[in-house]
Amino acid sequence: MRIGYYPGCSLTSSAREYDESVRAVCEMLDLTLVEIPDWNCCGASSAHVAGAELALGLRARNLALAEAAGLDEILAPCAACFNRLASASVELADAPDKRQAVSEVIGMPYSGKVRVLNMLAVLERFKDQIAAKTEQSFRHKVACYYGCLLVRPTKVAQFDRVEDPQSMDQIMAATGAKPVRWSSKTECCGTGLSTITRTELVANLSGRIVADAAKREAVAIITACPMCQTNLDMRRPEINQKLQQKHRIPVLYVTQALGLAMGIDPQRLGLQRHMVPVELPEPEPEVVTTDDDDDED
Amino acid sequence: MDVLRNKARDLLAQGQVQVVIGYEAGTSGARRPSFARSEADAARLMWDADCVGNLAGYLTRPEIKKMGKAAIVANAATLRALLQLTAEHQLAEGAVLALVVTEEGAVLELSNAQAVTEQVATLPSSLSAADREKLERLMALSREERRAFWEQELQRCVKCYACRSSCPMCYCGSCTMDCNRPQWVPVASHELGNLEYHTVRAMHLAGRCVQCGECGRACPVGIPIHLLTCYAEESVRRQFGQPAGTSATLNYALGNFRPDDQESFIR
Amino acid sequence: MADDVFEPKITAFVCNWCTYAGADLTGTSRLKYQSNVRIIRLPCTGRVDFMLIQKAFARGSDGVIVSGCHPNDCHYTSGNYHARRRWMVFNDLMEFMGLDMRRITFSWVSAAEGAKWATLVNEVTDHLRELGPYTEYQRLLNAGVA
Amino acid sequence: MSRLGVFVCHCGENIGATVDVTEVAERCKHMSGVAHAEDYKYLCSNPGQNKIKQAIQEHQLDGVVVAACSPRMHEPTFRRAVSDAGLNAYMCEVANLREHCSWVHQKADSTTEKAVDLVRLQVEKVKRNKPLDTIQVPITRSALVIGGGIAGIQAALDIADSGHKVILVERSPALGGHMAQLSETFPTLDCSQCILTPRMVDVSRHPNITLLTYSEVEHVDGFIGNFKVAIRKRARMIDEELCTGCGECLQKCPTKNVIDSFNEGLSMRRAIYVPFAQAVPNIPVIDTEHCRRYQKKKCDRCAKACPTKAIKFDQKDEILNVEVGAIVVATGYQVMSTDRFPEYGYGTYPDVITGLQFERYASASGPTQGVIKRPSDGKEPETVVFLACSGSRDAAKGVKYCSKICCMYTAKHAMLLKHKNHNAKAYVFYMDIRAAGKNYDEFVRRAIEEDGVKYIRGRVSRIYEEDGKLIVKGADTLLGGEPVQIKADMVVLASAALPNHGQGELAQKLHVGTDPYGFVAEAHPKLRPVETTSAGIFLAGACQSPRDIPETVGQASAAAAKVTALLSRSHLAREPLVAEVNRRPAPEYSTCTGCLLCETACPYQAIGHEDIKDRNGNVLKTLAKINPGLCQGCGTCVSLCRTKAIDLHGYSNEQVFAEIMSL
Amino acid sequence: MTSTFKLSASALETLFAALSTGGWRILGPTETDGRVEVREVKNPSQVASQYLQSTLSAKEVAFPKVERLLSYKMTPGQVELQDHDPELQPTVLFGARPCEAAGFGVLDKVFNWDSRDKLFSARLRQLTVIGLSCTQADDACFCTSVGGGPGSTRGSDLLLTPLPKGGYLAEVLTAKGEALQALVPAVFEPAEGVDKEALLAKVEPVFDRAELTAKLPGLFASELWAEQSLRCLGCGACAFVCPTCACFDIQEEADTKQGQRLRLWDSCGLRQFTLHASGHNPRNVQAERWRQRVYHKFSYFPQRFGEAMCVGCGKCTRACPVDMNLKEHLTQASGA
Repeated sequence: MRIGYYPGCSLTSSAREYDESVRAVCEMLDLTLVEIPDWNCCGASSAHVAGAELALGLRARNLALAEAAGLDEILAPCAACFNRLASASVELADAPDKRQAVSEVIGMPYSGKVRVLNMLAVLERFKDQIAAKTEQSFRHKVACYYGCLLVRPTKVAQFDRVEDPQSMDQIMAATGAKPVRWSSKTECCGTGLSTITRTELVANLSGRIVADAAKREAVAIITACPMCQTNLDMRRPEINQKLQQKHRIPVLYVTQALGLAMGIDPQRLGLQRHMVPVELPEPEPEVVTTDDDDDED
Repeated sequence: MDVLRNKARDLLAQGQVQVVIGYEAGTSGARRPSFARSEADAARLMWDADCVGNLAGYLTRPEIKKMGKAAIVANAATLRALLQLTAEHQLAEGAVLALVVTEEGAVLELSNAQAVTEQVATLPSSLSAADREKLERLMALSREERRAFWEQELQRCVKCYACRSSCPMCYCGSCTMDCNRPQWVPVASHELGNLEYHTVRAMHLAGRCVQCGECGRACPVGIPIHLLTCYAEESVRRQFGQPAGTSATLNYALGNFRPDDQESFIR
Repeated sequence: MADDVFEPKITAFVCNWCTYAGADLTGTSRLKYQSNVRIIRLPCTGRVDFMLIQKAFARGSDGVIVSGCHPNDCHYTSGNYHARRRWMVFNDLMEFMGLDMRRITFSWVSAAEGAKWATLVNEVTDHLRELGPYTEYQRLLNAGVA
Repeated sequence: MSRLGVFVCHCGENIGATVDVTEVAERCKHMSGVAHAEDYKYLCSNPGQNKIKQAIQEHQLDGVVVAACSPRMHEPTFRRAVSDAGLNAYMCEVANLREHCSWVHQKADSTTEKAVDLVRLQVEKVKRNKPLDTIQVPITRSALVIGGGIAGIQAALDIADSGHKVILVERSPALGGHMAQLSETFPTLDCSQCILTPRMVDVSRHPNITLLTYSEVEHVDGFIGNFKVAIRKRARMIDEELCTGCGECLQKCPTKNVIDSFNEGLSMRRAIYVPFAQAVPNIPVIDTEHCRRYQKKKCDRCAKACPTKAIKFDQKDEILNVEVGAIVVATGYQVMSTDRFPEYGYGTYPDVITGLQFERYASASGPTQGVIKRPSDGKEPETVVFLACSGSRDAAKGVKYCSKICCMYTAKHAMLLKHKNHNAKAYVFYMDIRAAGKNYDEFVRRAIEEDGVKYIRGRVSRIYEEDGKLIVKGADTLLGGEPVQIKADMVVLASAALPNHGQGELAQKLHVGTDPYGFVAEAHPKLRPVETTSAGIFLAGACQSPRDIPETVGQASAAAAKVTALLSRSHLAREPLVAEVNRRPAPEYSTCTGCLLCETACPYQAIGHEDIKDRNGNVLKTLAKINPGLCQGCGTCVSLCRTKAIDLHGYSNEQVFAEIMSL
Repeated sequence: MTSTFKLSASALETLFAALSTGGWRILGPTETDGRVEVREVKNPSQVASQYLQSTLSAKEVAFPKVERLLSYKMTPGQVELQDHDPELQPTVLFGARPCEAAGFGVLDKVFNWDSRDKLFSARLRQLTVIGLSCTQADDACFCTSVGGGPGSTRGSDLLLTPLPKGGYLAEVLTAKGEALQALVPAVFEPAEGVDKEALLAKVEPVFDRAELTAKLPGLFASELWAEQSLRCLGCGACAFVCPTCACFDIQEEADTKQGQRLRLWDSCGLRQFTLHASGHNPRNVQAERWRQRVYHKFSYFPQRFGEAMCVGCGKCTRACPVDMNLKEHLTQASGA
């Protein structure tokens, strides 16, 4: 199985551990990642504010490069890159005139057929292999955190349910984990405001998420977006200071959790790069359930 | 030939039938309908490969009916017409004795619809290979070419109604063409009158035509007019699957329906 | 009629219970459509004899619309089913005789589909304006008369 | 036919605005056969109709064309006016200048030209009209009511009281419908069971009513006055004559885990059950899907316990074929279930319930004997949030309409909560309060002012569960759009009222139309709300659109009045627009060839055949024969006939041909 | 008046050329996929050869199958009538068999019997017939029994008789014939001592027309006609191919705005021909209709004009779907 791979700038810098875990897990699932040759920035943070034509050109070029390399599907692990590329793919899918205009700008043809998938959409296809390859079962209570861009806006994401997504829960369940029922699956973590301007807002918003996860006795928060991971993990001191609590619940990428469950060495999964140290308790014991006998008269 | 003549003579002598409708020799080798009622008439009856005309049309003529019970020398087309006429309540069950001359020269007597149905089941398809090939060639043309072909052919029609009179299924005493209140189809044989007449006749034969080609043979100006009715019948068979002339209890394709009839042109 | 722009003449055979009522609804909702069509009311599409379509063209119509209840909605339970079978054979036969089937539009329009009727008429009118007058058929009207 | 009158209506401005009516009238004067033409402002008004009548006398007219609105609207009016003036009603035709011309085209010469064409079309048609007399069709003087809720009960009682036989068919094992599930009813708070049970008993005891519960309409044939209906009486596995309703069998049934739909899934019932205590008829039903005996396990505990041996395990469904003259559709509604609300937890939070479920809790015969409890832990809820407009007025849910009754029952629920538990806190999130009935708004004010229900104007965006509480996140748009968050113990969704399940199939069986939402379509929204487009089939209650009990009962009586009017006559005068086989002098007798291919085409089996015999009895010719009583005038046979032997009065070949030729 | 000449084979070229330049329309028998039809021709090469006869007769030139008599427009209050004069072009009918040429004479007697038929006469006046004698016949031909013959000059303005070695024996018979000769005098070479009879086909007379006419009144009630017409389908083929059938039907094609009155061929063989509005049909049985065809041609017409309304061409026999052979039936009748 072969798929286009668009790491994006965060996976080559502040979220290297996400990239490492993605490559490790994909290797285990024998899914070859073909990095798009000469890919360029998806314009996530500022391009779409600066100019529509610039933003569309940046994104279209990546799609055109993928198409030139014969890739009709691209994996974009980072939620922001996924949102940007997917919206371009949807926007150009049935707009021949737009395609014509943008291909002049980027100097390359683009037929409009490339589809963009986020990390969960790809992993969802391997649930059986994940279950099969799980060596030590990952039987922990985990809080699956989706963030905002993986499932919204529906026209672009075209993935899972908007209010109460289940895809990550099912992927984690394949490893034996027990996703908890909690209410902050798609609540905002504070995103763009985080590192630079309004850190106290992030402490408040991310704090709520961490508190909710802790209250449900989750052992770890699982996420598939570098932005969310950064806020929940790196801003933990501000969060604990705001909540007057000592929350030590680690924040793992879904690929890191799968890697651990499949017995990949934590070093290769980049766990050492986390701010909140990743110390997981022993997995919970097996509970044998017997089907209830109906009383025969 | 003699087996047939003896059979006809015996049937007439025993009074089983009052007339034997068959073929006799005509001008310069043609075969024409013959109505044997006496031993002398029976001697004129003939049977060979040229006897292709469909005699079933005569069974619905008042003059023939008045004669009493009839026997008819039947080729494949005549047998199918018998079944279709029975299905349309024009022939009562057992009103006609069909005489079929086999390759070996024996004469089969089919006295009821069931026997005729079994015989028809053994026959090849009603549409002759030549006609099927002509239809396919016409369908292969473009629409404009087909329009030109039919315009050029129908232009020559003089509306002598030989096609209608020779068709066994055109037994209607008063045809739509004869209706003048309202004057559905112009009587004149100008191009519009011809186009509308032949369209109406083809539609009236859809699901009823036994594809015997009699109308094509009857046309004095040589228009292949049988292709229209044969095509209409083919269209019904392809879309609704009820071939005419194969059963005495057929239900008329355009008189029935299935809720899931498939089409692709209704918006 | 503006003399330079070709205004197609369209005849419509509609069933009283669905499409006629649908056209009424188009009226009550004040939707606008082009005025080339002349509606002839019949109780059911089952009542539409193919000779009516033939006569409409003989009267110089450039296009004919035949419309009635959706299958399974017929007020008389099966009129439209019979009509559909006839149209299937008539359509096929006309194709075989090389007549221009783009000028006949068969459709189902229910009593609640006022908007669909307006769009249908506008689309057919524009399409016929594009196709131009049905000279191929109108040429026959007095051909073959000495 | 030479003296025609053409009357062109202005219809106020509706036609006059875009069609030059005086020009149309002028042009009609010159049409061949037209003796008199005039235009008038309102032809359908009395003075307008009198103008027509005078003109008929004055000019000895023998044909009239009225160019006005759609014939579907005023054809009967104008035909009656024409017949009052002594001219046969069917010598009058209507040209549709309003819906098909003035309203849909701009003001232009082409529009006026089209109007003239439309009038000429009818002028040519009316020249070929023949005087026709109405056909008298015998009526079966009994009625069928489908649906045993309050609508069906009221309609059945009214029809039965007028002396006609009624067959009442109810799908569930007992009468009552949704009303039986209600606790108290607004605006008077009188207990629903107390006012409903007497009516149900009246039905069971009424000599003219045959009550068929646990039965469904299988197939409907025929037409107004002569419906043939096949009803499937499903097997109860209990002999209704022998059963005394003692209930012994109910205790013995070992299967106790069947979800009780009467209690909206809040409790369990046994495999043999009676929907509710006061059920009419009080005869249990064995639910073969859950009863063990039908799941390959031997069990006959209920049979053993039955004192009168009424239980018959091998009872079979019965098909009853009945003939009725009229049908009333009273199939009621259903409420949108909580799993249609992703933003409120997709129905996975047990404490988020529907209005009907709250009714069951509040009802003394309910699972908790009237004590409001939380489904999750059974505790009495301290804080309850009610959400009005859940699913209604919401295009995303496909329900753009307002369900009309939720504002009232939400106020009632809040009031009942406060009555049962004074220190409970009740919040209502609402958009607009629609309490327009008699004493309705006062009822809501009472809930707010006397019972202290807190009304918050705003929508709830999300509900999620936290520490056993339901966090209700909303906004208060009156107080500057402040976000509001309430920790609630229970949330009641006043969810949208939808057409009852199975309504689509029933509508198709009856050939009645439905609107885009699936509610049964009335003949005319303003003028004929209790009739459908299929003559002889009437409507009552929420099957047409959501409505409260007072309106439903009113409409049920209205439908009953329509039925009684129909059944009051022994014969029904039917439109003479039927088909007929032509006759010709001997020896032809008719152009019909007797091929009888039309026989199978008639949807009403109205076509048979007759033999023409000579004096000594031998058959000269067999002709098709049409029974005018059965023929509905669809015309399918007319266009099928090859020799044009069959013609349809009102749409004859000559008439339609003339219309085409006038284009 | 008749003078005989010889034309070489190539003479036709010059004749046709002269005619076209002279503005004449030339009609002649052409052969298209096995069918011989009278169509417009420009040069002799288009004219069919080795054919017996055309299926439809050439009467179409003078009596078309559909002809507009008049048309009218109706505006409110008054009618505007347009009479129709056929724009006529002088026409030469080349290659008409002697029987067909004779047909025009018969038609002329009917159409101009008491009132002159304006349209028919106008068409006939501008027609010049170049006959072509028959060198072959089949057993449907019986022209010799009705006063005609393979070389009969009746009805032709110029009669050509094909010579064995090519070229034609030409007999100039009428003023129109002379007018043709005047067009191309050079090609008319003197002909010496050519035995025309020897060149013609042999058609044995089978009955005597005068005897038959005398006998027919006695046979009116005979069973013979019923017997002969058992197989007759009652179509109009025989009448429409017949050069001497002159019956026509008038049809009005009109609506509320305008209309036209058409004259079109009709046939006594069709049931509709004598159907009364009341539904009564004086000739309701096919036998009566067949008898009418025979009696009109061989009894009523001869009593009035002294000759048969038939030229014995045999086209009806060849066109009949069920082979109603007129020669055979008449022979049978004359022997009854």
